[in-house]
Amino acid sequence: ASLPFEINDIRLEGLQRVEPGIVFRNFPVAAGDELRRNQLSDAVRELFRSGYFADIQAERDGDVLVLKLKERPSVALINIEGNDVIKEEDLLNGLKQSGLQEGDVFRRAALDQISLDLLRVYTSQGRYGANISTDVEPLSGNRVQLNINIQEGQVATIQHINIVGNTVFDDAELKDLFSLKLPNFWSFYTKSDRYAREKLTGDLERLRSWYLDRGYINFNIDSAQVSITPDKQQVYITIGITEGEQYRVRDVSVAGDMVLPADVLQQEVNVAEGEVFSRKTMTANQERLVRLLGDEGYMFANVSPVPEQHDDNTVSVKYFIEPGKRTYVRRINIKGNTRTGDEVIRRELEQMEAGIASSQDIERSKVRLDKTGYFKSVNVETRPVPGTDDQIDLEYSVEEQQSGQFTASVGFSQNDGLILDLGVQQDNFLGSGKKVGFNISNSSTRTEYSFNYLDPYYTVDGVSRGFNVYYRERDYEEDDISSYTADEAGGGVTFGYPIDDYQRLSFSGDVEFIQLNTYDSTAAEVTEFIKEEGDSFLNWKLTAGWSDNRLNRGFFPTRGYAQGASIEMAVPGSDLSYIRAQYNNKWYQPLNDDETWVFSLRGRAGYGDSLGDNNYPFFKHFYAGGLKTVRGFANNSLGPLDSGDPREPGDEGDPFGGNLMLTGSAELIFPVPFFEDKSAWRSLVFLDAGNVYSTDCYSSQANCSADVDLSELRYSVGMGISWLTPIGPLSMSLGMPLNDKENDDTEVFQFALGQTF
Amino acid sequence: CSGLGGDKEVVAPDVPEQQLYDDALSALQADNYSLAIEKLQLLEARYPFGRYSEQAQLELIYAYFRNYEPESARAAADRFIRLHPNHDNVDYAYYLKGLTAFEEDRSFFEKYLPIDVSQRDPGAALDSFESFSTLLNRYPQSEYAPDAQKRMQYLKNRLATHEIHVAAYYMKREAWVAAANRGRYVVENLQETPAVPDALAIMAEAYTELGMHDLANNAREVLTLNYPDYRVRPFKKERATLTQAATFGLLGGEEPAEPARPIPLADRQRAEARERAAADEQQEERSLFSRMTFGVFDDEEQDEDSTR
Amino acid sequence: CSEFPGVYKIDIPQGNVVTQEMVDQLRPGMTPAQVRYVMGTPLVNDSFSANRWDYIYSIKEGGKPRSQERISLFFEGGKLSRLSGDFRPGTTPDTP
Amino acid sequence: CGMFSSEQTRQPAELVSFEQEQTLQKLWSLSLGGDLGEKHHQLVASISNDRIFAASAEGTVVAADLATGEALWRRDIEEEIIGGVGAGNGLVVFSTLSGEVVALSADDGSERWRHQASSEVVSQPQMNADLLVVQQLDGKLTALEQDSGKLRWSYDSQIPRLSLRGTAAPVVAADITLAGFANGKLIALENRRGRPVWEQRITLAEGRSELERIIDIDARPLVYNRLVYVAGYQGRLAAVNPANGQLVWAQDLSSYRGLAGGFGNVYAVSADDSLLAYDARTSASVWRQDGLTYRRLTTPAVLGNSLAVADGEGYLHLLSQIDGHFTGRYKLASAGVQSDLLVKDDVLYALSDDGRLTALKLQ
Repeated sequence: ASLPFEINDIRLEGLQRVEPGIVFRNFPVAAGDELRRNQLSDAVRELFRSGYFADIQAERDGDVLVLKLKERPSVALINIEGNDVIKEEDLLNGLKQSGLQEGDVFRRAALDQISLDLLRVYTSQGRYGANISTDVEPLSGNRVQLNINIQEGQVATIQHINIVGNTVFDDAELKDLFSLKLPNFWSFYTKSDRYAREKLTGDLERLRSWYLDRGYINFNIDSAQVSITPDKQQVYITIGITEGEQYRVRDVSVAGDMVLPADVLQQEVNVAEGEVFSRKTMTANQERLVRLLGDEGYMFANVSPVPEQHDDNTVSVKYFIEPGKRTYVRRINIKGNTRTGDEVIRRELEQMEAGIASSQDIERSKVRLDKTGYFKSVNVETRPVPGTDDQIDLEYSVEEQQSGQFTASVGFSQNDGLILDLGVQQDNFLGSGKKVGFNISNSSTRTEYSFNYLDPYYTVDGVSRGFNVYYRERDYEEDDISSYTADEAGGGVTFGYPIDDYQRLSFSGDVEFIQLNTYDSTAAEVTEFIKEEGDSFLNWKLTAGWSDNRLNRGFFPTRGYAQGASIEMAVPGSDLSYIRAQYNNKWYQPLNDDETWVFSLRGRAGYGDSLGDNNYPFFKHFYAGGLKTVRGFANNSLGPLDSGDPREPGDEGDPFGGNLMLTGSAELIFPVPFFEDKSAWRSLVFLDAGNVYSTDCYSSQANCSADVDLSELRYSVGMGISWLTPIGPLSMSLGMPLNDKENDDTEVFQFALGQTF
Repeated sequence: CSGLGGDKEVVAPDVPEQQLYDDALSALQADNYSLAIEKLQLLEARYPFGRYSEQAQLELIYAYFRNYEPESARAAADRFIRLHPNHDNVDYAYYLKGLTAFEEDRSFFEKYLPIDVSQRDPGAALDSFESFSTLLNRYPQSEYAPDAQKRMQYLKNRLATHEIHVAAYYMKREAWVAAANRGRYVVENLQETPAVPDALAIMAEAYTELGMHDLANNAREVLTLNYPDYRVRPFKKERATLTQAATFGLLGGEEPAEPARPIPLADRQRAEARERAAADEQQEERSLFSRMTFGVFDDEEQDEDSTR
Repeated sequence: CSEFPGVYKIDIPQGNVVTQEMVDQLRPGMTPAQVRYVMGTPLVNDSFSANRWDYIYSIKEGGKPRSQERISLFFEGGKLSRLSGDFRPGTTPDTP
Repeated sequence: CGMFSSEQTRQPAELVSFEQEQTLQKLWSLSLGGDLGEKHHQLVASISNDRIFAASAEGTVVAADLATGEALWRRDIEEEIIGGVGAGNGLVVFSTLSGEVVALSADDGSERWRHQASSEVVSQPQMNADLLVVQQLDGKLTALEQDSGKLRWSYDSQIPRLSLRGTAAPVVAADITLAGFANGKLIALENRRGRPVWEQRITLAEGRSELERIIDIDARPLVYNRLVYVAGYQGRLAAVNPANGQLVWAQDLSSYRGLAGGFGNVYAVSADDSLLAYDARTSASVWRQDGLTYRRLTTPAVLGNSLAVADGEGYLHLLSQIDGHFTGRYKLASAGVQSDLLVKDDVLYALSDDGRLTALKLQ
């Protein structure tokens, strides 16, 4: 087209499915424009970039600009055959990501790219024999159908791993380090006999670390040759190494800009004279130094250990320290808390805004958030503040979970009228960080109105204050204990505060009013107690508690221990004066690096005794048996029995509890199979032991001996599982009693809502 | 498996484009959003460049939004913006993106449980704010600009209140510099929000605690100058009621309006009149539960001990 | 209510650590970038007084009263002009 | 369906019946006291002044009289043997799993010396008058003094990490050594200090995936009519002038077996086990025999005026060198034969996988 010429119309030719409006919108020249040289080529290039057309020609017909357009075909159908290892929708997803899905413009480059990616996926799975053929079948209406034919081929297995040049350690010992193994019984599951390059690189790295951690500082892998048989079914791995000499450490020193006193840094890296050099210790020392500097605000500190070899097979290690600038936290953002309030999280953080950044405080804040039990997961990220070299922002992202439990049931019966049983116990009530619980039930068997409230942060330092009040009519027969009922009312105030990062003290004052009532079937012991002490009591109680919690998480801890003790005393002036002390301890020891296998020990002990001339009140007895104490035995069923219903001499009696309790259990926690989201599950096998004793028996009690006979301890073994359901934790256990006696009340399957192992 | 000749995927009989589009519109009218989504997706697959393809993509965003599928709505909007950057209705895509984040922020809880959203994760609010501000500075005269403007003000207030909550905590914690900086963030970035006077008061008190009286006087001057009737109450420990005053003023204020439907397709000559679907602006009434129980169940107890 | 005995209080460090030898390196006429290199980025910079940088270090250790050290730097015409606060201006001669 | 179809193409060809023109007669047979192992190692027998030597994977080495097949001495070195044996100049040399090259005296089998190599040696050690050269899996060529086993030189050719199992064996002439490597190159090194004299690229790697780029030369070059012939996997069969490394001719052929020369032809086995004959001078294709595809054929050997090759099911096949038609077949053993066939004075020596050495003669 000779230029410049004035266009008074534009004609489009070759349009099949693309709508003219789209063409004009992407063609910056309109009728009536004065057209100049480069303007036309730019316009055509702009239209081409819209991607709808394979070819565009501009011609002039008088004063009309003619655009000859050849539309690009669009993909109508994608047909994939021969894939069984990789599922269809994964393939379609892969296609979609690289712009090839039904309705898109067809691009040959994308198709070639896909078959190359697919081949790479297959070779990474060890299927070296795979090959992929693609063809494009034109359809009506300028559309195409893509046929992708896949031959996945056999998986090549490793037939031969050989290490040449090892003298100090034999082949078997070294090959043990490898993730790649010759075909063995477990290969169908572990697939460790399939070659993958990343696995080999990892194995070589482990081999190098094995030698470097044992003093062979000059160890070198000369060659790692992978060879495959012509039929591509078998893989051979040959590794040539030179071990070199074993080196010992001559001396260790710290150098560079030491912002901390030299001796503080030095004792972090001290090593016994003449000890074999080990890269693992060197890296561990380096990390400790970096953490030490991080705690002092040098978040971007850099420590580089330099081993210097001497010809007498010794090496001196020098740690060069570059502290970088002291770093400050500008802002702390909290993400993911759709229910929990910002302050409820921020108050747990030991790292302050506008303060020196300390990696210790940042990490410990994460642990404290974990310990609240409000969150399924907590992680923290540090982001440098743009434009500064010494400021960072912190971002704590939490994933909330339902902690506590919620049970509700409403019923109606002629004689009782509306029966309501509503129980709410929330640790993080409406995200306010306050522990609120109330219980309203007015059925014939159970009447209870109770409310408890605790604000863990009454003061900003974590002094907690709470109160509870209750009225309860309890029929002990319901809990399989001796038959009597007690109407109890009372309330109290409790305070608690931290005395260091892990330990807390707590004090509470309560008043309780108890009214016992008996039936003809009430056992002799109860009537005897009432004869001596009367049937209603008003007690003033003081309780002092101590807890020391060093677990790494509130829910499903995997490391650390937690212990606690409490002493409850009815002060003089109460109708009954007694003392009731308890101690419990939990200890977790991870067995592997990612802490999915954990061994844990738990123990509880309780002792009660009377302080005055009155007998120790039987309704303050300890009970054992059930999900919380000794699994496999019915709830509260262990220990001495009462003499049963006086009207039937043969009756064997109901559990009566005792004033001394000893229970404990050893558990092995293992990763729950089959589930993707393992964080919501905990499965374990356990060995429980425990029993309850009475140090002063009632004369009428048959099987109660005053001495504490440890052989009476009951044992059970079994499996338990806990699940964090959306409405709160649920626990189940299958327990097999080992040494149950004839009148023990065993219960193999037990479950409870609102409580985890 | 496919070796046995394979059954060709049965291609649906080609429903004409026009009918597909009309079915989709009628489904939208009848608020049957999932059916509308199905129709619109089919339309886009079968007629990727047909007359209605761009309009269908717009309607699809709206349908996802009303069908409470924020992720798909945002993805559809992004796809539209990527495919048709200079389309004259692209402002609607930004508007919808802003709306989905906006709705996500006022999560389920705020409507039914007395939880003060401004103390929760501001992430969604920030996204919404960003989408609306892109809309405003790229398409100032868009139909949706006024509504976006109003919502941005609401979001700004919410973000400012969030800053004040954090500042109040740091005052309680006696981390004076942290509190002052939070206050300064509001003064510098979130002007014209009811939280500015509180921010200035916090800055003044914090600097006084630090003994930096000249900085404290600066802040106090600006406070009395611009907000003469603001009663200065100490933020330190004994302070109890600040947070409620700050939140209630905001919450009771202007409620966000119903989101508008996409306007129908402008034809080639833009001058043709576009009738706009009357956005039904009925006021979204406050949830019964939150209004009735507001006093009792609100988690900020009135009594002296709690300083939320 | 009154304080419980022995309540564990975490330390509250606030602001930039300032030492005398940092202040000694300051010279009148320095550009803001040079000051920032020596003293670090000031955590307190007030929105109403742009040409004044305050470096304050306050530390409240658990249970002990809060202590702080402060120095304010003033700029005129984009150059450091004077400083005031708890540190003596640099006395040591210009080190090359 | 997917799996089935790929298997189908690899089925070994059925044996076709034909009219036998030649028959083989077994002279003697001898067991080595151990099989050759399932691993894909290339154990071969070797003849040196009227004695034949062979070794089993389990470590037994046997020397036998060439004429009678009677064992002269046996040694069990209690180590797995993965390469060799190469015999000559009074030595019998092989290599062990731990990468050691071991030389025994040809007379009584007593150990002469050992040399620790840096990687596995899986092909046959080669010798000239004074030098012993072994080719290692990591791409190194190592020359040792025959009398002491001391290292004279070592040449490292950079080979890719992924290669075909097994290596070629070098040709050690008086003053130069020719070796084909896994990088598809044929290199000539002078024997005194192991420095390269010339280098000829036989195959160029193309293809995108690591597998398509395998171009190993995995067999001993053939010296025939004053030219050197060498074949590469997924590559070419080439004729090279040994004096200057000039490429005389090259034909596309994928082969990892050795070559044989006779009647002016060069005989090769392709990767899918079809037999091809090329004119040694002009590379014109003389004949092609596809009757034995996928039967895992060994390197062919010229026997009188026919061509002998053994397969993975223990059959010995005789073909006419003129047109490649089958002239004879002999069931040697129930186990397969992977080791190269040896011919001396019109007697064929075959080492079958079950560790049995058999001598046969054309009738």
